[in-house]
Amino acid sequence: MDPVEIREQFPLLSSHGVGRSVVYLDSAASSQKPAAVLDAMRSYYENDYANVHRGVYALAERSTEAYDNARRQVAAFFNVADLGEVIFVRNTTEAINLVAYSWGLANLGVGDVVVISEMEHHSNIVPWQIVCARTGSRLEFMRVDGSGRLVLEDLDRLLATGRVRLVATCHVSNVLGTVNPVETIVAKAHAHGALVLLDGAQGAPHLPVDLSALRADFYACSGHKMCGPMGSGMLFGRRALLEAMPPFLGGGDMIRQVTLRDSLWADLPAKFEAGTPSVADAVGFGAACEYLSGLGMQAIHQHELEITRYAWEQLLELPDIEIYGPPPEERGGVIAFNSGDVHAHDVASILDEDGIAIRAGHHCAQPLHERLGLAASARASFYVYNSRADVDRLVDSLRRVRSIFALPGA
Amino acid sequence: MDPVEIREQFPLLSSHGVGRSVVYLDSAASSQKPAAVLDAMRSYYENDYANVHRGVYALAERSTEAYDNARRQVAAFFNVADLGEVIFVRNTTEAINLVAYSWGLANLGVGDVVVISEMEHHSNIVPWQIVCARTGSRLEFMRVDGSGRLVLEDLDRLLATGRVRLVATCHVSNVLGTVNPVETIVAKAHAHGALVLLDGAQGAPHLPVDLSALRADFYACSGHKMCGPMGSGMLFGRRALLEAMPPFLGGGDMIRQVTLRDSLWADLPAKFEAGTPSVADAVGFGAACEYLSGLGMQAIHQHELEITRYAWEQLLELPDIEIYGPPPEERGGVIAFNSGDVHAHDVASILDEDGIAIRAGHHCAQPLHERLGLAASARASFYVYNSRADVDRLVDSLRRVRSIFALPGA
Amino acid sequence: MSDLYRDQILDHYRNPRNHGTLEPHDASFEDTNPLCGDRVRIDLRFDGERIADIKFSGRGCAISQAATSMLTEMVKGQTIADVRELTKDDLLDELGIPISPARLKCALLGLKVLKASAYGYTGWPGDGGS
Amino acid sequence: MSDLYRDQILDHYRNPRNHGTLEPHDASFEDTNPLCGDRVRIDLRFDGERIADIKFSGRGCAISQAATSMLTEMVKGQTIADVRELTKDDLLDELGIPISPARLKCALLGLKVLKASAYGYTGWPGDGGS
Ligand SMILES: Cc1ncc(COP(=O)(O)O)c(C=O)c1O
Ligand SMILES: Cc1ncc(COP(=O)(O)O)c(C=O)c1O
Repeated sequence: MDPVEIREQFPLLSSHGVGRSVVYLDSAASSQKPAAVLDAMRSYYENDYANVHRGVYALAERSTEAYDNARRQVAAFFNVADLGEVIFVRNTTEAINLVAYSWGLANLGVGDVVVISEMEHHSNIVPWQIVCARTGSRLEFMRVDGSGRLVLEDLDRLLATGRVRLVATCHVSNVLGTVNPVETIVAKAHAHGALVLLDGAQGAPHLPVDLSALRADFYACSGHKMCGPMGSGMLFGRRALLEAMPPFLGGGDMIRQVTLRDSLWADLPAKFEAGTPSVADAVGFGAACEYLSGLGMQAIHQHELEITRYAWEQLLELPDIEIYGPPPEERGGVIAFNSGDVHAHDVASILDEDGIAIRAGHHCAQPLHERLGLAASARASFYVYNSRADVDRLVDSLRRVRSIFALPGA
Repeated sequence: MDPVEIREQFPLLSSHGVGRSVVYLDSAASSQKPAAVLDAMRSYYENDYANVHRGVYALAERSTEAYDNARRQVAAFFNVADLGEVIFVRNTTEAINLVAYSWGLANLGVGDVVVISEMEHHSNIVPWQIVCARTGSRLEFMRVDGSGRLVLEDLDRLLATGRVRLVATCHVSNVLGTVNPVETIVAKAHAHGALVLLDGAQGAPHLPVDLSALRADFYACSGHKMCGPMGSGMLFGRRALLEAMPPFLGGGDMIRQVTLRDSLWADLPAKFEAGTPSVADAVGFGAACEYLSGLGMQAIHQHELEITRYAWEQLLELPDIEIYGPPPEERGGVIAFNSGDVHAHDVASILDEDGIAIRAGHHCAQPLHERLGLAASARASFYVYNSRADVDRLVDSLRRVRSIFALPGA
Repeated sequence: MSDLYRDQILDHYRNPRNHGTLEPHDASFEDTNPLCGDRVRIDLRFDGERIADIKFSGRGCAISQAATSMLTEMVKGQTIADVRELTKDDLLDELGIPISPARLKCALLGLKVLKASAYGYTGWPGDGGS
Repeated sequence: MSDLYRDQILDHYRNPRNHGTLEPHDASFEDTNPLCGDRVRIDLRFDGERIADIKFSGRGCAISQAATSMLTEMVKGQTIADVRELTKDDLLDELGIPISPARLKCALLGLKVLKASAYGYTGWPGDGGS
């Protein structure tokens, strides 16, 4: 995999693009888009556009076929055989809320427990706070240990109470980079009759994810973090669960029959896709899955391991750098850090002056920052278009931060 | 307004497009897109792309500015001064569900009544069925009279009970074309302390809508029906109501502060926009509003009145045509009809052979079709790019339907 | 004049074969295509394993009604085993017109109802450990 | 070296003026910028309408802390009426660096806290029918 070549496939970052001199290290927030994805969407709008479902004219049939095809592409990417198990949503957040409102409100009650962890993104915390408050169920936590790993003994202890109905945790942490032992978590939870939801926002873009093998009950992800358009995302759910769940949003396309007093729900996946879907975004998401498969998810993972190891080594050459989370071989392409006592926002602003885009703040993971005793951290994240040269520019610019703030050793 | 010229601004329909010979009469389901909208989205992805909020680097600032600008454009289109009152959603369906779940679950109880009408789209029926079932409140209906108008006496009678908390009805019917007397409905409801939600899916694309003047409490619409991209829509809500409502989806961007046990909500509009928004679709929606304003909503309305009157007259030249709903001067650019006893699907299939795209079925308004005693209807709908020549082709093809089915007089 | 609405289709639509109901009958089933409101009911009378009589009723588009009419002619006098082996392609071949995906549900509604009706008499494949 | 981190800013950040707390004080207010965790508290002591003493404390980025430090110098000895008239542009002019929209909240946190603190003492504009 040659990131320099790949970079040319991304209009914004290419040598003709406005970002040709930008070092984009914020792919964990959202990735840039290859031309293949933008072209697929444009072509859909220009050649196949109509609303889907029920239209008997040629354009509507082409549009429906484009939508079905996108679902086949996404399903193939995750090795899901049953297309009814692939629900298109706007993003990871909507996917998790769908499960919380539909499954949660119907299945949780007083005495029941939902387990999440201290390293969750707000999107995998707040929906459970809302639903637990509504249902009288309790929210419990797996802690994060000093090296940024989940304390699985907490899970064992909670599961042993026999009260846990759902374990909801991230596949990969968006701050620590930790790749969680999701197979182990699924096995433990299932052994105690609990379901497992995985927040795959940072897993799907970076690791090969085989949902047939993984056996998680729900898996949520965002297309916009995996080369796809904003407004696209997936909720995978096991058919038996999705069929038993009441619908979430009500409206067109999700019903079989409506009378003034009552409605019958449509089959999967339509049951959970009320209203006109964003077919164009689904088409782009499908194209992104094809694009990533073309590069090879194993190759992408390998590339990120290498660049993360390189970045880790280079960063640790700087005095006073503190990196949070496990060593490079146990993490995705995310490194959160602080440079001496310089505030992360100041770091990011100085880097921005050098054309380097990183994120600073709590990265929607306030409880984790609380746990780490931090107000904020700086975060560099890597993707297919990032090279060692990008890391070198990051490190150079961090030296400038040190010299501006006259840190010892600068 | 010259629809032939306008047609050239829509790549799919233009003389270079795949649809150059298509007569597209299904804009009530979804409109085609002008190049200006597609270009704005592409340019955003290629020049300004990053996640929004909190990023301190230049791309993130440009992206945030693009998002804010889109909101200003949409707010200006509807004459809304307070940007916090404009919530971006995927479509009308999501907008109505947001109100049903957030306002409805918190404010409806046993004995309370929600009033909708017999002419509603499923998206303005099913959410209220779900929420009424959950809260023990009751769903009541305004009937539709023989000429396709709302029976306002039903509203008076229901309001007089003092039990009505919300009146939710469409601005324009997607089947009958009826433009409802929304000012009167708002005045009546407010006089009895009830709120009003207007389903503007068929209003916003076709009529000038001034939300400051209209004084509805909520207004929902879909960008994809008004030249904007799929995946875009708006919920307008009055600030005092939105502030008092609990959030709907939980996650990133909609919070001010999260601890493991509790969260504080963000200010409007972020409070109701959990997760990464589809900025690109918002940008396209904003561009669509600019595009429509450029043509002039009053001119669009006038054009549709004229073409609808022409179509009405031409259709009635055919024997056995039955048209549902009020006369042309009281309707939007929608005509639902049946041709003798030929099934609407057969009509649509034959028209499709002639390159004419209309919709056939119940148009997500089963209760209305039940009320009219119909299994299905055919529906032609008009927009800025439709000309009299399109109507002529429609009528010619309907003659062919008659001759194929050997209807008397053919 | 029309690729879809050939004379044979229109003939079956206007003059449906085996139209009506059977009282008494050995099996009967009705289903609707919720998206277009088409409805088909099929009544069957058996002579052992063989379909002695078949009638259909319902309302809907020309495609669904004509296809069902043709289907009744195809299976009258056949055995349940024959019905079991009947595929949608057999019916589509008989129809002989280009059915688009959106109209497929119309064309196949009668076949779906026939199978349900026949299985209702003999038990569904896979039922009872067979 | 940096457009944003000029010497004056860094000097105020490293050597904040009027840093600390006032006990007792006549007014005090604290606020945080939830997105970055910056926190500023301002204590005021009045001599009639005039700010006799001011101290700030907190933690956060260089921009928020330096801006607050400069602000305390600007208003010490001024009247409440002066504080009321102080605009964000006054403070941004004093800072003299190009503040991007994303960093504006950092730069203005101290001003927001100062106004809240002063109004807490005199009542908010519009309060009490004035
Ligand atoms: C009156 C009316 N309400 C609601 C909708 C639903 O719109 P959407 O599918 O964009 O959510 C439609 C369009 O289908 C409509 O015509
Ligand atoms: C681990 C994790 N979960 C959830 C999300 C939320 O994703 P989205 O904003 O696309 O809904 C993110 C990304 O911000 C994330 O990193």
